[in-house]
Amino acid sequence: MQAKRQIKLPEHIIEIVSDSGEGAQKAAVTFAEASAKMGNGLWTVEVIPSEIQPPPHTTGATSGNRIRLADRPVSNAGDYANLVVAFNEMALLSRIEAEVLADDVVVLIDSIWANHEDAEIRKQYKEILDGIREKGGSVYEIPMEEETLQVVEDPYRGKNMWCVGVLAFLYKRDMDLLKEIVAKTFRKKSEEVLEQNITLLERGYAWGEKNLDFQYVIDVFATDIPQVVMNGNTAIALGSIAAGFKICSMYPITPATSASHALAEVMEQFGGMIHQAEDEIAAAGVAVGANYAGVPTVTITSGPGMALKTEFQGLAAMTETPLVIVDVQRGGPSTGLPTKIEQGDLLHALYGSPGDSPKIVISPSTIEECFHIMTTARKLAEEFRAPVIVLSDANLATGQQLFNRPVLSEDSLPPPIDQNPVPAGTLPFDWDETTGLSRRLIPGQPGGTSVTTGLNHARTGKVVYDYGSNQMGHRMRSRKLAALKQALTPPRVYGDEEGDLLIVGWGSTRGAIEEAVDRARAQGHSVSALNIQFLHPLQPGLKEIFSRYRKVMTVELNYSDDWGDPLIDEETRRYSQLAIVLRAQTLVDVDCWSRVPGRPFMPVEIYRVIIAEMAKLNGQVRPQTKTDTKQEREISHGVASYR
Amino acid sequence: MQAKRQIKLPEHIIEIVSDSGEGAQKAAVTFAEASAKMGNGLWTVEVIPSEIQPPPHTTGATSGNRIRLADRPVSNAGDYANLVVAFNEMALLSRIEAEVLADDVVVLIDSIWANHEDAEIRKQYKEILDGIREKGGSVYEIPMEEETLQVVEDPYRGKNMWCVGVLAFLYKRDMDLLKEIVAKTFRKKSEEVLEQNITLLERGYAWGEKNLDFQYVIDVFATDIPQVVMNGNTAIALGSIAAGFKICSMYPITPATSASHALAEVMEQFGGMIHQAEDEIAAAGVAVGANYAGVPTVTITSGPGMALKTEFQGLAAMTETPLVIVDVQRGGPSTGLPTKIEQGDLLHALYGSPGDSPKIVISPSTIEECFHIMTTARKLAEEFRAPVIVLSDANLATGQQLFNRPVLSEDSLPPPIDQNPVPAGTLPFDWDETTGLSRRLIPGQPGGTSVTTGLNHARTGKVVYDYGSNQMGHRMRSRKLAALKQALTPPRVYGDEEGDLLIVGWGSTRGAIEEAVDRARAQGHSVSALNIQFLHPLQPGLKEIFSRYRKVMTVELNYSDDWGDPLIDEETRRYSQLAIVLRAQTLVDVDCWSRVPGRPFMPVEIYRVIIAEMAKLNGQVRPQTKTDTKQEREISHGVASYR
Amino acid sequence: MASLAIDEFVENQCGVQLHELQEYEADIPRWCKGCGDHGVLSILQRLLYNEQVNPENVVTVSGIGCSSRLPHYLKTYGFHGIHGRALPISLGVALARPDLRVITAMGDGDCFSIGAGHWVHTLRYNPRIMAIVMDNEVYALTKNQVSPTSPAGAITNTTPYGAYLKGLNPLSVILGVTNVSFLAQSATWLPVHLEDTLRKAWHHRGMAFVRILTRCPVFMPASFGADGSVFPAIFLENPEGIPVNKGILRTAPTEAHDHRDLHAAQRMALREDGAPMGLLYWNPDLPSYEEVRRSHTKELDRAALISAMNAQLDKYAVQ
Amino acid sequence: MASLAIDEFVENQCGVQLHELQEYEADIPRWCKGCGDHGVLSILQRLLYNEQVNPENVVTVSGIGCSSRLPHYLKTYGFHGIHGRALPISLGVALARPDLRVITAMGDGDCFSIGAGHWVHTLRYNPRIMAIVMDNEVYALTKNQVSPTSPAGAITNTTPYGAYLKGLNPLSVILGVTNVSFLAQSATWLPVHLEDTLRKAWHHRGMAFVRILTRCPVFMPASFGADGSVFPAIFLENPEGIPVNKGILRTAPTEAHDHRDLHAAQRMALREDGAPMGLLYWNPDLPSYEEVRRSHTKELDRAALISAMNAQLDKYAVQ
Ligand SMILES: Cc1ncc(C[n+]2csc(CCOP(=O)(O)OP(=O)(O)O)c2C)c(N)n1
Ligand SMILES: Cc1ncc(C[n+]2csc(CCOP(=O)(O)OP(=O)(O)O)c2C)c(N)n1
Ligand code: SF4
Ligand code: SF4
Ligand SMILES: [Mg+2]
Ligand SMILES: [Mg+2]
Repeated sequence: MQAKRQIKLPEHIIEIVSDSGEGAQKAAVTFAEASAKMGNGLWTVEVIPSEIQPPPHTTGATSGNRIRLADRPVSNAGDYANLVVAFNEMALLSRIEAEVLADDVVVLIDSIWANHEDAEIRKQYKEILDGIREKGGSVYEIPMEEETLQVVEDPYRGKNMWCVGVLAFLYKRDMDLLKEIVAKTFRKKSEEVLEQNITLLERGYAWGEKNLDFQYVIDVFATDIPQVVMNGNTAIALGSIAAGFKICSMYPITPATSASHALAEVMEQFGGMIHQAEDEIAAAGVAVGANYAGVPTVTITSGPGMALKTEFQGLAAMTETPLVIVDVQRGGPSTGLPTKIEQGDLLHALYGSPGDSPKIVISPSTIEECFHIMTTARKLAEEFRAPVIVLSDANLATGQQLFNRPVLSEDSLPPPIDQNPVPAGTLPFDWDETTGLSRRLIPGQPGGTSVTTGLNHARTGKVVYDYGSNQMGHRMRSRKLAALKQALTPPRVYGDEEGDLLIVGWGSTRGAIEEAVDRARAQGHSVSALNIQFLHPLQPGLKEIFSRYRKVMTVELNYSDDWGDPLIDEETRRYSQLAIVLRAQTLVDVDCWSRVPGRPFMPVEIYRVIIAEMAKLNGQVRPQTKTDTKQEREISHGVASYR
Repeated sequence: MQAKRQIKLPEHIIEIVSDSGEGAQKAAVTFAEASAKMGNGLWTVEVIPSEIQPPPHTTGATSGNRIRLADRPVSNAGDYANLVVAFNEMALLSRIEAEVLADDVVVLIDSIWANHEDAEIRKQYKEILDGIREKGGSVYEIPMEEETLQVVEDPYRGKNMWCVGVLAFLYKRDMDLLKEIVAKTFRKKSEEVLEQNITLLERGYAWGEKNLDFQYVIDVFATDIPQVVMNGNTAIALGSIAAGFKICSMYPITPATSASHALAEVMEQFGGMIHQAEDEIAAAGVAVGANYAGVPTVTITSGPGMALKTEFQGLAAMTETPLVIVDVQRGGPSTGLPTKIEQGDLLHALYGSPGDSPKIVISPSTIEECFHIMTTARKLAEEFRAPVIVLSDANLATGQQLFNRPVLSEDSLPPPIDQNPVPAGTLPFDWDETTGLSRRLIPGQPGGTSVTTGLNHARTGKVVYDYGSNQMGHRMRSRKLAALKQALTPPRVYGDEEGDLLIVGWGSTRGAIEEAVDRARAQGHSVSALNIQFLHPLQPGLKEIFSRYRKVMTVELNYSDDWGDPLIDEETRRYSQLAIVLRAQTLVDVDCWSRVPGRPFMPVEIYRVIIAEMAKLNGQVRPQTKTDTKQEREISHGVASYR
Repeated sequence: MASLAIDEFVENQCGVQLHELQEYEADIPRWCKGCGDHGVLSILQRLLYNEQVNPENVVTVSGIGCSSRLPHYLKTYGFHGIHGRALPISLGVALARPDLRVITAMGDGDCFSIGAGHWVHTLRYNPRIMAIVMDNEVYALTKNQVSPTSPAGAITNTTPYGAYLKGLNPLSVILGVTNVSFLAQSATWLPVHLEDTLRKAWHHRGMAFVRILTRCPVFMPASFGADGSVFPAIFLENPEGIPVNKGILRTAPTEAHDHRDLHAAQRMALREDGAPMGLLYWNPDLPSYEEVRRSHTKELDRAALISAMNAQLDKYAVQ
Repeated sequence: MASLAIDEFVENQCGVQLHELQEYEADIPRWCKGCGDHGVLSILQRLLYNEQVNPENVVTVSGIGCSSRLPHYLKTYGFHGIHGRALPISLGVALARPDLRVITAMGDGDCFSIGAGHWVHTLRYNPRIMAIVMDNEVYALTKNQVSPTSPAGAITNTTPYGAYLKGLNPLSVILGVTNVSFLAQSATWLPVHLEDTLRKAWHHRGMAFVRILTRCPVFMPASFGADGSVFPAIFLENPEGIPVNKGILRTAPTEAHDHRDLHAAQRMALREDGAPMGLLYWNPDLPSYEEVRRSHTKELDRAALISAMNAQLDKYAVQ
């Protein structure tokens, strides 16, 4: 066999796409796991169809995964895909239409469609591939179905593993490792099924070896620190257990539910349980009751569920009951885009409850943080006797990333339920006048009988109606946030500590923002990034940090009016959510660029925003900061295609 | 009979207080109605006990009314009471403790307690009255019970009218008018009861004539414009009918419910109805359904109910269904202070719903506006196809004020339900690209069948999942607010258009703020006031207005941390709600002074804040802007009395 | 004149305009192959066609779930609301517009779980709506979580070791609610029976509640028997009820049932030996909530409204 | 040694520390004179005293309403929650701490109206809580609005011309819910019967639901007969049930009732000739939700938790 051309790369973005149900996701997960275990940096993200079983062979049916593979840790799904494995031309088309493919993309596609009996299909297949080639891409028509049929009868249950074999050759994956993973994946299936899949894997590899004349080489990186790989919802689930949560009371809602699924699988083994309540209100109520009774309990939901927990958030704030709520944000408003990412719930989290209900709001920016933030959240909730809202999102939820294996210790676990006697007459709200903090009394505790109420109350817990006590209660609950804020440190700037432009973000956009900043800095631009994890209270020092840049702007996955749009000016513009918060806090003219694409930002989109802003700052004429995707062009020109 | 000393006054503040159930409220309402009909300016406000039937003869049992009577229209309940009619000394004490009595207050109190069998009562009676006299007040011990028993057997059912008689003498009220009103009040009772009450009224008057040597003279003011007098919840009820609302779907909650009571009384006569739903979510759902079907429907609630309507607010925003929600704000957070005033729901109204759910938020500042705002709200909801939140509060709800009798015309009524045929294929969301506005299709309309969904949708109403359409939908919903804002005018400054200090408020604090500003201006201070009625979108021109003052601050009935409190500095301070909104919008360093006293502000409290701020602006040392009520002192000094 | 007569003729004939079956079809349904919801949709379309209902006078309201997608596919005015709240929205439409007809489409989670409060209370109000629940005993749209009606032991993503409780019997809950006026049960694999059931419901005066046993082959293939024909059912027989048409369930027993007797209906609802199919309970005499409420309201024209309003203001007038 | 023996004696005697009645008394109740809630409170206090329950091991949860003020007056750990949500909070306590006992105090509006969804579902879960509803057939705290249980025609502030619907019968709803395990009814003017009823409820294994007919003399004086003695009641007799103790209702009939028979209970619940007083339904064998759930959970000490956690992480480990 001739020597293969070895193409050395720092990274490659691979997409595997098929009709929903054909197994592209399983192929990708298998491939990704092997890559992770070999030691590549990795980020995977799901391509999810809109319906459970959409009509096959349509763009709407596309299901699959993107895998970003690198010779170093990566923090986001990257820009345009470099290689696509497409089970049919419509799956490929959906990715072309989504404008997520590189111009020089390498396409591996099932050759079966070239000779399909339906002339229409043959035609569109040809047109789509011609389009790829025209732009500078290359196409390999490969006999997925033909080859698969040699092993199994139903090609829909085999193509995927054959493709993994081809990729294994292309990316020089460890076949033994892959076989192990496949064996694990099919452990619940029959011996025959397992064997078929191993055979397909091997045949795919052999086919590649025989027919392809190149291989990609992506170095692995050495680390002594043991690594794990999982998605953000799994990280939240395992993190919750590590944090000592004993109960998760929830109601199903996409994209939060898979965290509860992961908990349901294992929580009973840890002496805990998940309780699927009749609705989100009840789920919050159960959590309030259980936390009041001293047992750490979390409730996990998304936008519409958050709306329903609004009243209980207020009760938790008023009764100073620890309550951790995880909000895996999705596209809003209302039912919105249930499976897609957005960062639209920040202002709800801060201000959703009527009256003054101070809450702690924090947001993980990586999958690793999804794990650890659960311990932080529990501790904050208990120490500050307050609701804590953890804002994750659909990108973190389904994305997979490698991270340092958490080192577990009993430190993260809560102390045993406090059942120590207290002197009779111990006050249930014995606020420290400076910090507002007080010791919680827990049912069963001798000497502690007292009443906890959502009405205004005194230190005794008793209902009172006068001016002074109402002002006092408000003051103490608010003061706790000041106390917390004083314990926080300013966020660390990514890049230079001063310069022209500072891009501020929160949550999952961190990786893409920092990568965009890196690129712009590599081009000589003076731009830095800032990720804010504590959103309420805000981390301190922001005004001072902002003062060191000529311009500060947020980049967020939520809605803001665009400069230049009809009727939009300084008066009328509605800013993105973090920008509103930062403007009020710092009085700095924090600008924003935000979008609701229903998918994560690509670093390149943010990069373009940076370049445009830098041009403006340098007085060059480049007024538009929009990315120029097709959708954006359509919107600006009022094209009717999305009507 | 000797001529009485005639004391001419521009205004007087009277309080009538008794144990709950003794009828002080009825006495006050009767007296106030007569005064209104005679042509005095007027504001009344209820003194409400915390429980339905608190233990009698305790401060917690105090029930009654404050009546501010003037020779000109008045806009708020004023400062310290000038005259108190107290049925017992504990009722009086509760007002002393609330620090709402003038030092030179005139007290009329039932003399029966002076000789009560219980030595403890005799003692506290004496002490309390001595205290009044010491401060400079005067006390008239009057034989309320003794006199009443001459007419009825149960003094609890008669003292009140006897007192009205005394007041009628003191304030030279028209007795014929009073008798008419009493006749109306007791129209459902027996002839005997009515006669007894008239007799009591007459005997009270006679007693005053015989025993008191002075009378107050408060001129009436002449107006050609017919006047009405009612409280804010009645104004909202009648205003809703005048606005053409046909259905009010609600769930009881204090202090909103009395608006629904008023509607329940009359709505069926107008072809409408109120529907008491099983909860606030259902109340909102019924309103969404009915509005979708073309029938103007309002839902009325307060804080905890708002929390439960959060999800439906989002649905209305997303489906562009007109939905008017009246929030009669009460003390929060959570159940808070259910009967008391607060302005704590502004941020919830703006930002409560997850995702970007643009809403229109407006707030009446007078009882007259409570009436008219309902037509504005309905029209805005329909024209802009959006949720409209009307923020009233417990002060407006129960306060009574004279205002110009509304001139009714068919203009305020909605057009008949649009059932005109539309061409097949008419789009249900045919957004104008500039304004975001579109014509609503209404069930039953020939040619208009289409689906309305809370999922992201195109102009066709159909569900779509792509970037472009999601961005477009968000843009169009947001653009409507820009379009509305461009149609609004800047708020009018009260006082000079420029100067040292601008006090900004919203809602019911308007009267007290403007009165405080008047006083400060009379003293030569350069201070003006601004009331903002459109809170979302904000009325335009604010930044420009603010730029004309050295300092801008809000005064609000909600919580903010105070300068000078432990741990509170520029970093940690949590601002009051409107201040947050204004800071983000204008980037002006808008300060705030806010409190949660559970009662309306007295103008003098705001006046003191102004004076303190002016001193600071003029470089004088007067750092504290706190009022120095007893409660405030306690809070600062950590006194335990309210524990 | 002859021409006038012809005009009149045309108007008379065409005034009763014939609606075609496809007039009830909107988007192509996006449910899975084999999903029971397809059957419900097509039978609803057939019902409206057979009844020659003007689709413009129908509002189809739903919550959120696979089943709640129905308004997108049934060509009427559709309102696809939020999870659990289809009934209040429907009640709003019914109260506002008694001239329209309302169909409420829900899933088992939508109606019996998050919507349970509205379920109980809307039954009590008894508005004229045809409420159908496509009960597949699972949360399908969110991908396989336990539902109140999931049988004990059901393996789902939130009960990976089996559901902890016996499934909720929605029939017995419904029959416990004061003012319930119509309850029937059918199944998607009994198309003729289902159409007859929905027709009966359509002509009911108040709230007609129909539970439709509906297969979700993707997430709950085991429910209702792998092969429908072995599903234990009891067909209810009554001359006034729903014609017994057993379709694939030919071996199922038939029992006489007095659907006017609430006690009998409650007993029938609790039967564990088979699912009662047909009309469980019917009270045709109970007025609908709209009827009750509108019997108290006075209709005024715009001018009369203004003067009635003025009469109200008089009560608060000064002088 | 003698001294040791004395110590032991003291410990033995005092270890079973006697709780005094006043140990169950907290704040002075702020209900109106004549309010039925007073009776419920004092009987609860008597029950806990007679049962010698340690008040520190009881959590009393309530919603919002006059009746929901109860936790302020009953000295236990009290949680005065939000309107309609007492049951989920109670379930949380019960799930978290099977070592504690839970009393849930609600009003008719709180439980049957805004809380209806939780009502149905918590009955189905069957946690070990004693749930009592002080049903005064009106919204009292908010000053006189119609409640689901208000009788038709009731004049309230939201129904000034009379309530439109027949009152909801909560008993029949409850008995329609799968897994219901205990339902009893009593009244505040039957103190002995009420205490016996609550005692029976206290010893039940799962969710013991007690509807207590409670007078609100301020807003609903007409309910339950102006003079309690003419109130139409039927006392349920069963050796295993609640002793028939008619108090003021001496002329009321007694009927034998098999509270283990759900059909019989459902029939009894629907009786219109009198309110059934006593134990309507009892299934002492149904395990509580906590029992069911905890039979699946494994208790680990802290070290074992860490290693089990590590085993989980292994599944996601790289290399
Ligand atoms: C407030 C809220 N909670 C949760 C969800 C998520 N959700 C959507 S559909 C659904 C349940 C679907 O089950 P079912 O009602 O039985 O309908 P099916 O899909 O089985 O037809 C849930 C929990 C939501 N959209 N909104
Ligand atoms: C979410 C919410 N809605 C409404 C209210 C107002 N509210 C307080 S108590 C109550 C009903 C009281 O009736 P019930 O439950 O029968 O108790 P009762 O006062 O009669 O004992 C209502 C509607 C509230 N506090 N919270
Ligand atoms: S998942 Fe189940 S319920 Fe949903 S469309 Fe598919 S078969 Fe139907
Ligand atoms: S209003 Fe009625 S329920 Fe409330 S305390 Fe008074 S009597 Fe009791
Ligand atoms: Mg279902
Ligand atoms: Mg009640």
